Amino acid sequence: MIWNNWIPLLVVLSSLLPGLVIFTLSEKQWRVRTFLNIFGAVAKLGLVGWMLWGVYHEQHFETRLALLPDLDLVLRAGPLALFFVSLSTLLWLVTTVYAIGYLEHSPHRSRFFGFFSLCVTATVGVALAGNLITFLLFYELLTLSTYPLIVHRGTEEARKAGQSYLTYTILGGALLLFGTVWLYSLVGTLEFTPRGFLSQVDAQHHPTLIIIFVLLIGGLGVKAALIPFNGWLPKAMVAPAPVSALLHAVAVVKAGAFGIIRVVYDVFGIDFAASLGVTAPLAWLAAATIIYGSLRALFQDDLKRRLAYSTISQVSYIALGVAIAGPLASIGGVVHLVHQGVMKITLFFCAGNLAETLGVHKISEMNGVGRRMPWTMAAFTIGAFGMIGAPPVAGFISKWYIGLGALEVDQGWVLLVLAGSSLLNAAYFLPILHAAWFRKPPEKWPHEHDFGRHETSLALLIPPLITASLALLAGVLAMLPFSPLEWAKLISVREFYTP
Amino acid sequence: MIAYLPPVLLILTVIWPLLLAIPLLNRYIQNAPMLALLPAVCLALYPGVIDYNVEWILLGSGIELNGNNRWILLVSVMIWASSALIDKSHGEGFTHSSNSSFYFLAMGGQLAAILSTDLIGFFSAASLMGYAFYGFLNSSIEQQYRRYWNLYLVFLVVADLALFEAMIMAVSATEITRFNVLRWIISDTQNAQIYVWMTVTGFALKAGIWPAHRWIIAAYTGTPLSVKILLFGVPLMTALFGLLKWLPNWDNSLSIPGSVIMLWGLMTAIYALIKLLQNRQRVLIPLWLIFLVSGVFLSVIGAGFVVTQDWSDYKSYFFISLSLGGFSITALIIYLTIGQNQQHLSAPFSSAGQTEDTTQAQQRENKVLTLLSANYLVTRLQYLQVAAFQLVDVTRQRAVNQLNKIMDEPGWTVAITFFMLFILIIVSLSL
Amino acid sequence: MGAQLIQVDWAVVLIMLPLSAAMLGFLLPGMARNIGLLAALLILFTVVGLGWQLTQTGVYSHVAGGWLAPLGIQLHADGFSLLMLATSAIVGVAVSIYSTGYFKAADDQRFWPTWLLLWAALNALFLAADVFNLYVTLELLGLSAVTLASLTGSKDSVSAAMRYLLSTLLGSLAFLLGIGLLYHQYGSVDIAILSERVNDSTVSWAALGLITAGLALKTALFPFHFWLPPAHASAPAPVSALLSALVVKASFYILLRLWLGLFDFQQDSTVANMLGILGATAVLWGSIQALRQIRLKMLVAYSTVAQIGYLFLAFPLAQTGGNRVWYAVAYLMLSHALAKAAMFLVAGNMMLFGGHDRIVNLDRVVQRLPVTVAAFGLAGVSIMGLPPSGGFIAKWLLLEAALAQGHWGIAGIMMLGGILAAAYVFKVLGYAFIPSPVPHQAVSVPARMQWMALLLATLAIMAGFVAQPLMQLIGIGALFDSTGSMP
Amino acid sequence: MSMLFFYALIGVGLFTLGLLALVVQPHLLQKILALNVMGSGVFLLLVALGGRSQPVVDVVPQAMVITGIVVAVSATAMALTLMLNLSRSSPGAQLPEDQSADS
Amino acid sequence: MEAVGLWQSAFDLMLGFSLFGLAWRMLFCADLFKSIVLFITFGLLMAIAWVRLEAPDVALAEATIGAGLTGALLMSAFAKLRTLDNSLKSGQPLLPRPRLHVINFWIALLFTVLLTGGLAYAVLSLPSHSPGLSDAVMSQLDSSGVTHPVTAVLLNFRGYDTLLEMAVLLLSIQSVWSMAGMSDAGEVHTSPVLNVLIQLLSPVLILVSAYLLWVGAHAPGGAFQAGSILGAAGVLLVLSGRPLFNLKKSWLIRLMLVAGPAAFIALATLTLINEGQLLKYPVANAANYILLLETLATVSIGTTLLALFVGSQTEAVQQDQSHQ
Repeated sequence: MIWNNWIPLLVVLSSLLPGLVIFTLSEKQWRVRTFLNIFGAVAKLGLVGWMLWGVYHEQHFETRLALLPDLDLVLRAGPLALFFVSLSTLLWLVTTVYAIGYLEHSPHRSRFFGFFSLCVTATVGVALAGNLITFLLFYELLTLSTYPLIVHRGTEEARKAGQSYLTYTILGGALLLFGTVWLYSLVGTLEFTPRGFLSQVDAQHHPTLIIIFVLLIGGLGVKAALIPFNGWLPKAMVAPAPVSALLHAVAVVKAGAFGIIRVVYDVFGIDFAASLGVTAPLAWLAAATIIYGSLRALFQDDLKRRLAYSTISQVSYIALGVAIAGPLASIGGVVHLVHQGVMKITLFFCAGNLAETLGVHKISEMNGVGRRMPWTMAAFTIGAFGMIGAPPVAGFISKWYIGLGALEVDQGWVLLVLAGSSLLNAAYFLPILHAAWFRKPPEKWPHEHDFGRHETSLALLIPPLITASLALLAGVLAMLPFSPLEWAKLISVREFYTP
Repeated sequence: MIAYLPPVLLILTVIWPLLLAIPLLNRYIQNAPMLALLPAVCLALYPGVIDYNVEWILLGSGIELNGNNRWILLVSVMIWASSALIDKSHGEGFTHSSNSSFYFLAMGGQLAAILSTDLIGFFSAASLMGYAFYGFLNSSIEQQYRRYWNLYLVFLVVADLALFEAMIMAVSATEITRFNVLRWIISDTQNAQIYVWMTVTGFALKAGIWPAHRWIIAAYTGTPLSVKILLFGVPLMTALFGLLKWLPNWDNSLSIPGSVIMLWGLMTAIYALIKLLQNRQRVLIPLWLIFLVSGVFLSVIGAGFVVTQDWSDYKSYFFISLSLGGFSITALIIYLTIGQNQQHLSAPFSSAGQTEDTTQAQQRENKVLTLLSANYLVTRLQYLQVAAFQLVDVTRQRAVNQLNKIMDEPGWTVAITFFMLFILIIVSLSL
Repeated sequence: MGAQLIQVDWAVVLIMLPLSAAMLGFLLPGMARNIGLLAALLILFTVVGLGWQLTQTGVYSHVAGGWLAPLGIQLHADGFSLLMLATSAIVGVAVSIYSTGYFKAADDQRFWPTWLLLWAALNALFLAADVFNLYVTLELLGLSAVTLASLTGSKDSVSAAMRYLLSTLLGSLAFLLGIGLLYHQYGSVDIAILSERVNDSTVSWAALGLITAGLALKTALFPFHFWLPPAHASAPAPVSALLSALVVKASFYILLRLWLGLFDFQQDSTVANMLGILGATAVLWGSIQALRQIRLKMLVAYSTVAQIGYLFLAFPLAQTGGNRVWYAVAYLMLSHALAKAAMFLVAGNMMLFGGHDRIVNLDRVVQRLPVTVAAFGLAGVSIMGLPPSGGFIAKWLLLEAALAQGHWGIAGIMMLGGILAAAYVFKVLGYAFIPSPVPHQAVSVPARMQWMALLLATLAIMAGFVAQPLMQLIGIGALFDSTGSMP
Repeated sequence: MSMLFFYALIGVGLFTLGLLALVVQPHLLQKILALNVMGSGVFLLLVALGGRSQPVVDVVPQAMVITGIVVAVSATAMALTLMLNLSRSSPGAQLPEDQSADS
Repeated sequence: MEAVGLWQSAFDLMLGFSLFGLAWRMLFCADLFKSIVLFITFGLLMAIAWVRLEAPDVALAEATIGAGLTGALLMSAFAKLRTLDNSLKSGQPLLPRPRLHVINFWIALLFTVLLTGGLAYAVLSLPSHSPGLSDAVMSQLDSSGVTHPVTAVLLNFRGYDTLLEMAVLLLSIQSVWSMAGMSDAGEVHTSPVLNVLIQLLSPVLILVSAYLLWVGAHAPGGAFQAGSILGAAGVLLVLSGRPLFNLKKSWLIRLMLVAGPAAFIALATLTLINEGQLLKYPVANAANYILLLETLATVSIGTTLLALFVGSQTEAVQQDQSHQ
């Protein structure tokens, strides 16, 4: 049984060590680098699989390292942690393959892949964190490791994007730190306990607890791109495609949303938070972000910026699901964590393919691109339909559960928000599909690279197809035992609500 | 082994066309549509009732063959086959062109919808069919009608939303999505009314009932014969079929919506009759007939609510009448269009005389659109943004100069005076 | 073998070694570099020996000349002094190895003897238990620091060194006057005896005022910080690393030791609050000035002014109880010394590489000097107080104390300081990535100079993970726990 | 006995006078002289108050003062050399901030 | 007896106020040369004050180092300054008026007055009789190896301070050489009167410094005073133009400079090993050890002070600007 105590640490190290070694490799040793990357990803996948199986059978995985005299670093693999870890591990493997293909001839790849693995280490750390201070540690590490990725291109625009990214995230980190220390000085412990550990704090502290909640959610809101803090996300689109894919689908944005889930369920406990009256404003904020994100996406001509704004609105579904204090809605919110990840990464891969193969960046240039690159556009269509919430694809299920959850606690207005946002999603995705499939392609693409027999290099084509099929399967086979939906139900039963 | 044949047959009818939708397959197989329809035909002819429920597909949906949907299945298979045959003979060969995958997707969607046993299964199959049919028709429709044909896409999206709301209402009240169980359980009137409104609007939009009918006219006039045949058989019939399956038959508390639906159906029928009388070209007759049939069908359903005697025993007749209606219209279309050896069709509203005023109408409409449209809003927004930025810049610059003035370092004298003051304060504390 | 090892008077060796090495270096200028290096390594081992001895036998004290307290001079080594000795040893060895690459042969004889004298002054100061002895070591430290600061001989380095000399002499004189008054009131110069005898009398207040002002001037607290940025920015890189990391901390060390030992007679906390307010303004002033600088070394120097502000923030916190604050201060001194030394070594590398250190045109330095920029990044993490680093532990403990006692102002200032620190660190990192408009011919930087910077930066980060054992080490001699005198 | 206190007060006077001159006088040589005067002031205070012990005068402050004088002379030598270096590179031996005030 | 007491107090009053007046005149006068001369007279008056306060050793040190050598350093620096700064060339060295902002001046003055008041109040609150460490010194004197208390304190009781102080001296010459560069004194034109005077004086000076060194054990005197006189003799010789030694190459000079501190450290380590305590002389031959230390200290102090004077004379060789 002692093995179980070291697996979480091994999972974190399985991307940290290759990352550090990759930093030292020169550009010429690309074979060694690719091997290290793939080996790290596969090893992590294996370990996560083992833990998935273990947790399914009620085993306990936890690593504890001493940090401060009475506070220590805890890596614990609960069902919720594993949910996010498996998502990030799977998508990391896919994104690595994609990145290898994407950055074929660009310079400084060792630096890129080094920070890439650091970023995933931080994401996995965020997922596996067992108490708030470990979460804070990996949360800040995530900011540090993603900054060089954004500034990777080395242009002035990239630098400005990096600066704005930092102003937001450092501010967020400061709020989170302040809230955490205050909580610690108030309560004395920071361990994540299912159903929260703040319910027995006596009443006269409640106003302070509300302020702490606002601070924590403010800090996490920056990364979860809630309304006032999402200025950095569209600007960060200047980064190369695999980075924006990783940032928006898997790492940064999800860490924020995951953090909100942790704070609401494992720190405050959902019923205590509801009784404090803080979940309602969070729900309104999330709803406002959903509408705001979709509205702004309507007017963007640059494809990646439109996807960025759509991410802003999609991630707030998770926050919305969490904020409606109902078991079904929380299942919807949690399962959307994976669904949105899988769908959004497909869209970004396709955007990257279009940019890399045809030099197409604007939506206005996308006429008839379906003819030239049918498979990529097929994947894009699946992703787009998932975003709209059309049934066969995974997006439908999470919207379905959030809707049901809202009705269960008779918050009717949430249905309107869902309907409105699906309409807006359709309004900004369908024109793209229409232009891609049904318009005639221009005589000459901006700058076309010929990749021989296939529409684009295999390393660029396979990942979007994999993730698109994942999205489809997650939708169609939603009731399979190890499907995201089932696991979300398991989480809800074990961690959130007393059955 | 035989015992397993029917369920396999059932699954094949749905899966087989979807598989053929993949371009690689249908490019190499001769007369793929016929092959795709084969399992459906055998299924239609199979005597008994088969149902096959799968727990893990799409939140627990399933497919079944029963008395009612057998007729509809038969008619739709017949329509798909005839369109394929005509297409092969007339040589457009859309089955081999790039949008053939849409053709098969639409076919698979419709078959799955007909056979599906629960709300979510029907909803997803119907929307797959809708979008595929839109894609399929879009490539074969003439350019000038395309603007109206795009309306179909908008209506599809809105309809899907409405149906989504309706489904959520039903499921949140009863937690059960099976059709046969659904009828009896929604009791709370307030929910039921919303459910009915949503379902009716959803399927009305999909079926192109009166206010949302422009796209049918455009589709009918702008497409070749083989596509024209599919027009009633695929989108409209499935929509009406869906209406039948989704609508519950309760007591008379739903009389108000019922009467509204009846009126709505009658209005469409009257509209169709007027058009029929004014009509000069014979070939357009089936178009108005389509409206007539759907209008009548809708009003009968509305009446069903108002009259309120036991609804279920008439149910089978509805299905049969719907399939008969579909069959007769397609036959008429084939007869008339082939008979008229394809003389040029002029759309009722795009006759030569009216060309110049339509363009003016379009311009007026565009102007109105731009005025109201978002980018006017956006330009105002950007103007404000630029002004705001300038303001911020000026104040920031002034603040920086101010800052520089006070921030330059205190020289030696000032610092050492502070030093003396510091000692002085502490020493004075001793008093 | 172990038993013998414990008997050796490591503390005395720690003072004699650098002094004799300095003299040897002065005597044989040609050999100065090798003597210096050897001495640096030996000092490191001696500190390890002392550390081992302290962990085994607790506080170590040595009577110089055999005469007991009131008459003779005592040497005293406890956890806090061990920490400072270890910091100066680590930074000293790193800077020594760095300077072998930085200085040309001609400068060796000017750098090494003075540097070893400075090191001896540091060690003597951290081991002194006699107030007048502290004055002499402080004087030796100040003068050698000024000599090193004026090593480049350029116009602004000489004027900065002059201003530094005047301020340090003024500070020492005020300190001496304070000691004189204490001696004549309480009849002894030994800290242990004084801490028993000092009571609330006008002379004690006058002495408190003079000593605090003198040491604040030497530690460059806010209004008296004017001499630090030009001195640290125009000095050669290894020297500015030493100045910022060690010399400035030495006078704070004395202030802290006297504050805990002698000046705990104050009932109210007006003086502590005054120091706190000055510290807070220092944090803001230093950070904002750092943001305004165009030259990298000026930026790093102003960041020192800000970080010193943090040290003084602890005084009001400790006044209202809660002695864990002093652990946080000790931790902050360690992690700031390591991180700031690394930053100055990085600035030196960039100066050597590009011939200038204007932040705006650090030409794509991130891929041409990857190790150096990595060092700057890691050091920046510790300065900002982001989690994995030692700076974070210190910030966490201070914040915890501030919030527990309801000092909202101080907590707010610390957050603001952290954010501003992030602003100026990432301003530099941002420019490290992009090409500069004016390209210039690059000079290759020797590997050992880059790796030393990285070593110091990684140590600053590793300090974040060894908080528990390090706290026990600092706790030897319970200087912080009991508010009373040294045992 | 009050004579000792008189000398001590003169010492304090010299200390503060030197401090004033240090602040007011821009020329570096004047500042160095001021520092020496402040030093003498402190030493005067130390030795004068040492005399308060009966039968024989307290010797320890005198030893301290001798050490102080030697340290003062080395500091003055260094200061003078620095001043000469500074006046070589910029006319008028003054600190830059006083320079601007003066010229 | 009464009259003598009266006279003494009058003398003290006059001495005190003249000291303060002299300092005021010196610091606030417009002419640099005049302020240096006043500084030297201030030094001499201080020496008299030390005598009045029964501190002969300090008087000696003040006279030789405080007034004598510092004065010499100031004079040579002033000469150097005049050659550099053309504004001072016009004979009458106009000192730049302290055009400080008026308000700053008055604020500084106010603070000074208040500070003097505060400190004076603190000093006056000191007890009128406090033994300090005198009886501790007297009781341990006989085991310190010397009879003169000041030397005992300096060399034995607080020997560690003196060790560090020797290090300060070494540092000062190291720093002057590192700042000003090591080059010999320039050529000096001397008048015949000076030559004759120097020929007469230098042997006497060396004899006096030897005597002071010897007498230090039981009477006021000692290493610092002897060393400074030796240094003064050296300065005289240098001023008379005889090139005493070539600074750059001669390691002899470096040996003499290092002799004092090196002796201290050697003895410290020796005592550490034998006696277990730093600088703990065995009581029996403490006197010999102290004498040895004093002689070597005198040599190195003398050489250091001489080198300081020579150092400040030379042109500061501009360091190569590789780093700036």
